[in-house]
Amino acid sequence: MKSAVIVFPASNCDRDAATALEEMTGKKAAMVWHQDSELPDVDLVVLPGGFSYGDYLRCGAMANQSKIMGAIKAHAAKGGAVLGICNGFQVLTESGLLPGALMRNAGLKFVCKPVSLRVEESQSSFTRKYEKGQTVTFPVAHGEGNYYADDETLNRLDGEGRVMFRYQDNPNGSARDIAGILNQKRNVLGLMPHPERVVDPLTGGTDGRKLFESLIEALS
Amino acid sequence: MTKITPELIREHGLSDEEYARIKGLLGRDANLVELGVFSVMWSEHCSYKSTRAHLKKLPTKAPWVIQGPGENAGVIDIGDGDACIFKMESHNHPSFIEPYQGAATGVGGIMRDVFTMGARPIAMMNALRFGEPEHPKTRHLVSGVVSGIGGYGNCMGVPTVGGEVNFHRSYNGNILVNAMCVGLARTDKIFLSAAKGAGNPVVYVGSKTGRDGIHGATMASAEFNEDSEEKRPTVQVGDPFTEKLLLEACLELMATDAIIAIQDMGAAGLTSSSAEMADKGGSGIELDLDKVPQREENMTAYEMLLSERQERMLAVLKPGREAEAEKIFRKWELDFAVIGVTTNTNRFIARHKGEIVADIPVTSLSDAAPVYERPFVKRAPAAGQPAYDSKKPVLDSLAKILAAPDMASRRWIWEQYDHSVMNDTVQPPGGDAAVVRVHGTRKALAITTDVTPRYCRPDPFEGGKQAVAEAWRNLTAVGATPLAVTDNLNYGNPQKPEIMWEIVAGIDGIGEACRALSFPVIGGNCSLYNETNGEGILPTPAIGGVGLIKDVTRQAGIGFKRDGDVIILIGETKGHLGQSVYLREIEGREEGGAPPVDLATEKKHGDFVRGVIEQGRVDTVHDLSDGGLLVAVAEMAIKGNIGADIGQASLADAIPFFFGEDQARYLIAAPFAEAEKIVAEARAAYIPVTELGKTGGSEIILNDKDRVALAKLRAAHEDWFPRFMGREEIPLTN
Amino acid sequence: MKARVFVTLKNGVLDPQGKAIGHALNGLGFESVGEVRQGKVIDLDLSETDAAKAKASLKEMCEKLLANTVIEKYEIEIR
Amino acid sequence: MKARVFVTLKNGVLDPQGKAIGHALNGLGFESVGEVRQGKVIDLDLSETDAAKAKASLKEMCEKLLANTVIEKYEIEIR
Ligand SMILES: Nc1ncnc2c1ncn2[C@@H]1O[C@H](COP(=O)(O)OP(=O)(O)O)[C@@H](O)[C@H]1O
Ligand SMILES: [Mg+2]
Repeated sequence: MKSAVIVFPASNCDRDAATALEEMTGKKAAMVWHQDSELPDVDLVVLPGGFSYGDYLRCGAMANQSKIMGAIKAHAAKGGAVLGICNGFQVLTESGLLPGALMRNAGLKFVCKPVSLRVEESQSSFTRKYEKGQTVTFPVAHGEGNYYADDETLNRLDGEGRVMFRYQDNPNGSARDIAGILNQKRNVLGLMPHPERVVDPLTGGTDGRKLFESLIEALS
Repeated sequence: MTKITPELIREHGLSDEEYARIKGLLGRDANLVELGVFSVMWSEHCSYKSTRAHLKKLPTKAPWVIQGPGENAGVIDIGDGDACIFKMESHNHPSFIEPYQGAATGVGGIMRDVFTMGARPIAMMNALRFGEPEHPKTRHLVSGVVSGIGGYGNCMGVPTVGGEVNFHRSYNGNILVNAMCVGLARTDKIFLSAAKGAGNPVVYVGSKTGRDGIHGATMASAEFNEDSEEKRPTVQVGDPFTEKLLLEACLELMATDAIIAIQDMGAAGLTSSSAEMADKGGSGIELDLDKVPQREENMTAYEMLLSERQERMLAVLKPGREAEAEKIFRKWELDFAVIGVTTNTNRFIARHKGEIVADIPVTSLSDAAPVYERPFVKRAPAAGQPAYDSKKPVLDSLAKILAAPDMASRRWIWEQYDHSVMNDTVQPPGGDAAVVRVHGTRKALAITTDVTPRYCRPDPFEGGKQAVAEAWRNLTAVGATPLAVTDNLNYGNPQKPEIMWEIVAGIDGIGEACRALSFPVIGGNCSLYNETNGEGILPTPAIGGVGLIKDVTRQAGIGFKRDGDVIILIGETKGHLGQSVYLREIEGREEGGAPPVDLATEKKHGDFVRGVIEQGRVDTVHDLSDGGLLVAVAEMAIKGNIGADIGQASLADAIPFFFGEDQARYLIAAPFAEAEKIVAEARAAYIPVTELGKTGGSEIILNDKDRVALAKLRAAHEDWFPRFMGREEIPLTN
Repeated sequence: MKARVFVTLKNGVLDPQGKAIGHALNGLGFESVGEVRQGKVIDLDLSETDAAKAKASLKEMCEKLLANTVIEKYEIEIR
Repeated sequence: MKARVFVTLKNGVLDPQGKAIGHALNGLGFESVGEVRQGKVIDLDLSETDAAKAKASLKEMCEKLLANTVIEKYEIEIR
């Protein structure tokens, strides 16, 4: 599996994503600058966590205006896999690649802690190595992860099996405990928790490895 | 031209004698710009005029020290060509006025000190002191400071991995916000601030200069008060986004060999960065202020030289490398301007609109700054064991202590900090020291900040020693070899002899401990005049310590890990209750002397404990400090979610045994066979060692009869902070 | 020309920050305070001199960047 | 009664958000945009019916909670 990590100004989990990808795939991820207009030939594009543009105005709003977004949309339209983690998820909702919006945490505070998640669907290139209904622990680290969508959208997400991860103990007020969702074509995943921070037993556990293993199996 | 009047001199915080000295150095009267330059360079903050003579006594050398005090941060060698660069700094006063921005810019400032030397910051710590919880301002300050630290550090993508927090009425009007940054570089890629050589371009990068943050004292003079409806704030607004770009751009430039010297613009902004670089390089510097990127119109020379706008750096490049550097900064959408040149005249010269507005010999801003040997008087230290009611039930007191403001879990705070970004955090907040892996290696750094201010008031010397010993012990307890210290000396008004004594004795105590423990001081910061209405803060010399773990798989944490481990106490228990948490929380008195620290014993016990961790024989260790033995047992049990069954092993009375704060002690939990060996080895080395009991169950059981559920202790420990902060304190953000 | 743009949460979208402010104000003894909502105000200097053109362009700015119309609504004021 | 409170940074205080927004708008081709400043707008429902009293009380709310007058200024609008 070949992958690319997008670097926006003040992305800060770009290195973490690249390290995890290299560890899992044995191949270096291409680091792609937001001003570039083309993506290298890759199977997976990762929009990493961080504070693109300082999270000023609205998280992900300015990153969504970056030049590279055109190429990412084209990649997604062709069925290429896109993974948005944390700030990356926010960029994906801002861009319309995923429905809904991420609002300020209901508790109004930034929250960084391991959270327990239910894997709701194993039918996807992102989760096929997990068991449906399995519980995993990923850390969250965000101030604006409170997922919002209108009821119709939420019903559709539920009905189409597009809610991939749900919080067991909702840390941010997200509608229906949603932690991560797929697009309709099932090739774009956005989630607030950080799978790339759980690939090493020394630094938080290994529950995220299966997400990358799923992608490797599906995309190689 | 403004006449230099005695009022103006005073408004600039200079004494008449100091101004006379300035006139002597210049050979004439100063102009207003020059007066401003002298006032910031000769301020306590920049010149250390009250402490410099005493700081000289600190040990600063060791074979592993690459750079001691005198640069933006200290540097140590951690093997394999890796260097660790770190420093701690205060942002006390701004944080009291505007807690969010004050704390945020404190974080930003200390990060710049570290990355200006070529390091990528990898961990942040913060040592905080607030007034008593009941004080009407406390919650507001806690809330603002914590969200400010998180707001800046989280955006930078540097994990905030620990710190400390105390509440005490002496901080009601003077909170302390000390932030520490630790970074990594290669030993052959360390950047210093000496602007050696003449004819080299001086470049300004980062944020544009605005009028914000110009020294408060000068605000009174009408000339700088054009828009009278709004008094110029002296508080800065932090811009972590720009700082993150600045970090990446600087590291990118540092990967080339274009830089001769580089320095962040911190306190006293452009003035101090340029003057210090010229001073250290033995050169001169000429600045053309018209070239300085400006955010506001019609800025005066005075304002540009003294603005403390954050997120800016000054670098001296090799001639001809400007375009290459500019390209990098433009890529990161940052301002870049060549604003001057180094010279061989040893003069600091600033031009504005074609005129020379300041012309000062560089050394008169540094070496010639006044140094004061301020008088001090000693207070007699308190001594003797304070009285206490020996009938109070021990476990009730334990629950109360675990829920005391100074002892309760700090989870409410550190869950607001991203402590796992960068994916190298091996021990997040909540242990003795944070452990952060050196990226891509098997090594790890252990980091801690410590001081026990309540010990420092009755006995500043022992208190200073204790702060160092506790930092050393915390690093040891995770299995690290303590390597070096950065300090942050927070005190009251040095012009009061009794406060000056606190400072002198504190530095002496720190020096003695650092020498005995081979734990050199490689940097630090002084914050004096922390007083309100004539009442000083508790002396608070915070110690930031860094240690090295050679093999990150061999380290220890505080949580119990298995049922049936034997709990071993290393060190002697005499039951010192003076200034103890027990006395304050249960008896309601702050009384007695600080616990004495025997440095040889500290070293012996610590080396022994570290040895068994390094050998991979032990993974559960906690040092004993605030609250004493029983509190440590409870913390280990709560963290591991495994109970303990222990007995009172010595002393006639339970209270001093369980709550005394004797130093040089550790708890170890190990499986039976290993524990037996450790006990035997300790005895053979004449180290006091006691088998206290065993881990297991879901209760803490004392002497086979008194028991308390872990769940109850956990609730007491975890609930205090969130309950105290409640929901009312809302960080108002956009 | 100066313009002011208000970006506020749509009715029906929960505003925890506004609620917290209301709660805090009540706690401080301001009992007259009922519902509170918080939004953003963005002040812009425009070199455009034609008010109609400015308004059209501001509308575009709002749609493209300043507001997320999934959750927010906006008002434009030319001053 | 409804009231609107604006809390904005004082002149001269750096507004990183405003700066970034202006930069982004220019980048999107809105070249007419010069300086941009961002602030907060707080809408309050008040049970108070006397406008003068409301105004006085709002002023107190601003001083006590809604604004930090070290770096921010506020405007009150009764509507
Ligand atoms: N208490 C102290 N102990 C040891 N060194 C100190 C102490 N205070 C300041 N220093 C050293 O003096 C130098 C100047 O300090 P400071 O002005 O705080 O640095 P900066 O200008 O980078 O903020 C630094 O190298 C610092 O390490
Ligand atoms: Mg510095």
